[in-house]
Amino acid sequence: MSRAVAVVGVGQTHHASKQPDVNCAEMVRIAIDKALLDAGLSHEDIDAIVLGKAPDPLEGIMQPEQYLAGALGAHMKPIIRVHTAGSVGCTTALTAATHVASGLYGRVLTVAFEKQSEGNAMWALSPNYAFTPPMVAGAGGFFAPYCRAYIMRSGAPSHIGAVVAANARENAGRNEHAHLREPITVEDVLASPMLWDPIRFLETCPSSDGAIAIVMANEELAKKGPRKPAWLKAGATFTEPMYVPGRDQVSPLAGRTCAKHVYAKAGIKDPWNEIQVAEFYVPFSWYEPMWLENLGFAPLNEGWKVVDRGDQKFGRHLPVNPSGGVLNTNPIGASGMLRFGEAALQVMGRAGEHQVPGVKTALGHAYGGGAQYFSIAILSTEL
Amino acid sequence: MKAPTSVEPMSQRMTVQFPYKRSTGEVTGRFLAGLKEQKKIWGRRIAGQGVVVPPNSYSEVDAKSGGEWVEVKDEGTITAVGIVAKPVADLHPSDASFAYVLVKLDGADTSLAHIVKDRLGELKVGARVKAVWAPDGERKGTIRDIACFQLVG
Amino acid sequence: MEPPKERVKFIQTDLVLPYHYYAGDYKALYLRALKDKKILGSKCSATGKVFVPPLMSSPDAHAPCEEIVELPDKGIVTTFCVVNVPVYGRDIELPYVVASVALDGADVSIYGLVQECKAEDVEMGTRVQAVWKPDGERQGDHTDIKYFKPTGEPKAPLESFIHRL
Amino acid sequence: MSKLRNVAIVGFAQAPIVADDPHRTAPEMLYPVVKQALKNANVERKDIDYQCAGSSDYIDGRAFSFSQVMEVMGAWPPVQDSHVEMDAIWAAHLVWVKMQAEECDTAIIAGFGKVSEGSPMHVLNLQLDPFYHASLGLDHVSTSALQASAYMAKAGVDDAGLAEVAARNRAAGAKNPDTQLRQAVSAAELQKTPFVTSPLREGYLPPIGETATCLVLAAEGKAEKMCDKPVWIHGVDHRIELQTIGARDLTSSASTKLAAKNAFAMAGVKGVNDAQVVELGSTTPVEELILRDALGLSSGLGGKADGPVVNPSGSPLCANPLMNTGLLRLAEGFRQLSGRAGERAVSGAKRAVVHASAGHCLQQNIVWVLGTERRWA
Repeated sequence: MSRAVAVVGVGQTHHASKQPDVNCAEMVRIAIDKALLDAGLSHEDIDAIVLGKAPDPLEGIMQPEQYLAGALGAHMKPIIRVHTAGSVGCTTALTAATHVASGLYGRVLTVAFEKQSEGNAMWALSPNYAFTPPMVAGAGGFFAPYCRAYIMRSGAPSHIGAVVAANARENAGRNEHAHLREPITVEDVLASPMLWDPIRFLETCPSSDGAIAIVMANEELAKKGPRKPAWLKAGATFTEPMYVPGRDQVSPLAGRTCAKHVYAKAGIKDPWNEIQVAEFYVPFSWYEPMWLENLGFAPLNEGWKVVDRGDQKFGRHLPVNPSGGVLNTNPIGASGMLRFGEAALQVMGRAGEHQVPGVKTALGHAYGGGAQYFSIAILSTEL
Repeated sequence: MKAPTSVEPMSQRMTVQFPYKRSTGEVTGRFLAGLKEQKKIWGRRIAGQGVVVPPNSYSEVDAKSGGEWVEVKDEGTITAVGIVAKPVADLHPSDASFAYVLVKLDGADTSLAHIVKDRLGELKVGARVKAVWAPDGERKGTIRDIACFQLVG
Repeated sequence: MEPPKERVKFIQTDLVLPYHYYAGDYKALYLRALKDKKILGSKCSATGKVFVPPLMSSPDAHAPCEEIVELPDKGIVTTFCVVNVPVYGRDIELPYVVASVALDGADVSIYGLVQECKAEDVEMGTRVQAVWKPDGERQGDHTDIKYFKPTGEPKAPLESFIHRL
Repeated sequence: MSKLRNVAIVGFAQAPIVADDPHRTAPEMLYPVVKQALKNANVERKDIDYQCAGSSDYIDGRAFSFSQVMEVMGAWPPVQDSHVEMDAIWAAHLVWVKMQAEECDTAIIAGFGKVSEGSPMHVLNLQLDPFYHASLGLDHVSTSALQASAYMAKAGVDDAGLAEVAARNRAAGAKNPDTQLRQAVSAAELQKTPFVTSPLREGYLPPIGETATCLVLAAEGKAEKMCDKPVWIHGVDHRIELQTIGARDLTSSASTKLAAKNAFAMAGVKGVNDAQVVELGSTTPVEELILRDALGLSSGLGGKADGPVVNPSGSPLCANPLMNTGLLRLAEGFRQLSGRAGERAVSGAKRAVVHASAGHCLQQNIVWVLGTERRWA
């Protein structure tokens, strides 16, 4: 990256299955107001806006940056809208960072949201396409076979998914913004209905309404801010096609390549020991051990052992998703930016009750499509 | 077998149909309640933009919140007009030719988009129109609670 | 004076959007062949890999697929999911198995239901064969293959398919 | 303006723009175009650092429509990639920003949209605010008609003026083998076509059409090896306005004015008259008149042709393949300045101003300044 980029403000809404008191624009504005307040800035200080969200049919508004331009404070400013499937939130944040790194924009506001309660996500995401057999049964049906293949090839015991889910919920209990916060036990998870074998009900992400906004700034402006910023050390997005013969859907090459790329840029040689907290995109619990491997935190087929030992729990070696993660909060288009934003908050030392002590370097991650779109960011206390 | 170069096209018609239940929020929700309950049109006085109709809870110019309610007249001046020759099914609000208009209501500083159904030939920028309200019991709390506008005089 | 305190909370909108989709020549050829109980794939001119349904170009080699090949209607369940969730517009008795099926000779898998057996009898590696709609009922579309059923042949070893899920 | 990185357009390819292509899906339309664009830029896919596409789920009638084209862009082994849910010209802008950030040196930008499969009238209604505008059934032709009526009332332009603008573009389109409507039609003939939404007649509106496009961008050092006549980006800026059409002055384009001012400053030019070619993303004659005014061009009405040549391609009035329309304007700038404009070439063209738009009534606008020489030493 040619110029330093800092996160100087983060704001998010509370996340819930429905936010009936506000319309889309107003929900997004709650996050923006908080982010600006956090950064000690106002709309006049913003040079450009980068918006991200998942497919337009979720809210039934096409290219919503046009409708939302006024609400976002974009009138007479540049705005673009990113859409890269589930990875979009993190990619949107990185796109904003690119704008700052270019030297063309001093401060950039980036926003991601989803208000899926207004439509029906299941309908919007698995419609019957012409000439194509109907998609399995939502995202769970799509990813379950890959989780099964992971279990088969790694020899992971069947309780691992439940351990991840119970731990994520315990973490969400410390996050005032999380959607699902009621504690659940491993036994609860194992007793919950098997929806898409091997994925159980309590191993599945919810549908949430919510938004997050982040303000980024260049070095000079960041240093003028009221707080210690989080510096973006590296970020990248890598994608691969779906129908590649021999493609590894369990540990996709795009994810491994992306991780390798950002570690090299950030000067990280041993992620397990050099990163103190990670926010992965885990919509189904089995993806936590899968991404531990894909991102280089554990050897191939041994991610589940980290979970079995509990080394990814809050207070242990590498807390994963101390926010509770996607398993407990999933406003689809915003979920990836929440991973980025939570990583930034950890670095800034401002994650509240779920703050991991002594964080110097944090990782934010998101993925999407048929495990094709990967987006990773490394944030640090140091410039 | 060689790959196809031009086979008989295969096509399929499909209507994509999705219902949405959209939260209105405080300002839009009360504006719509004004149409439904009071047959009144309310604007918001916003710094820098004047009286905005229809209103939002924020200024589209500078994104600031705030403002105060101001009642405007249900009569005003056409600032733009387009006559739809052949309405499109499942989209347009009329089966017969009708007009879209922008109307600057008396007391407002912005124009409201709506429709006119009659005397289309007489419509022009500068003409005066007045709201025709949907009857009591038929107003549902939408912008269509104003059934249409019609020329005054 | 002010508008009513009690706001209108929601508006209901029903979007109705007409679309007219084209299958494209490759897909049209594939679908029409199903009527004759034939499964077609396309072969990459650079690598010889076979794609089903046929693709115009190979995603990996970025090369044209200029040859159409016929594939057997038998293959391996590489991985699968047991669905216990009802899906709008799909009336199959729960639970049912949706599998990735690697047809013999194909380098990518297709989706298919696996039936005529209990869900718990399906394994990664189970050999299956297509069950077609009877003659006269096939229309040249995806429903011509009703589902796959186990052939009873020995299970394929994991290493033979784990990298073509 | 401080020194920026010199970045050039080094290649472009497009599928023929047709009302509908019943034989190919969007990715199938795009595949040969990507291959051709790479060939035109003398480059292998593996030598491209980054790719970015622009498209819309609603245009294609399926969620995650953009993910289909990963299969045809040569994205294996995995590539650095992004996608904007916008006209592909905004993807080109994002790539240019990325190059300024030194995150890549070479990139392909893809545009696609299977416009014929949906109904633009129904689809573009969904861009509007759902409470006050979309629910009235407003479509893009009707909002353009509202804008046209307001402009005509204010500027005193009549139906004949609109016909003149449209005819001028149709005459230009007749010389452009890459556009959709390639037949010159007189103003008198166009004035006889029926109103769609008055004051806009059928003859004043673009046809429905679809294509796929691919543009190759490269930074200085690589660009020269990829193209005999790279076309350099001297300046660019884009701006959006608030959406509510009744709360804007529809008769002028403040966002185009500001974007142009910033792009001109970046390019170090005084104004539009420093260019020999101007390509506008106007989808109605009135949009062209408003944009001419915003950029400081004369209306050209009454046959008065002074200043740069405007819309040598025939403009979107001859082809408006949504999600590609903007990128095609940039392509026209490239073709004009790199000796690839054939019969319609503007002789001696060394600098071009390119504009594209998105949303209803010119809500969002981007302005580029292109040149045959490097901008920064």
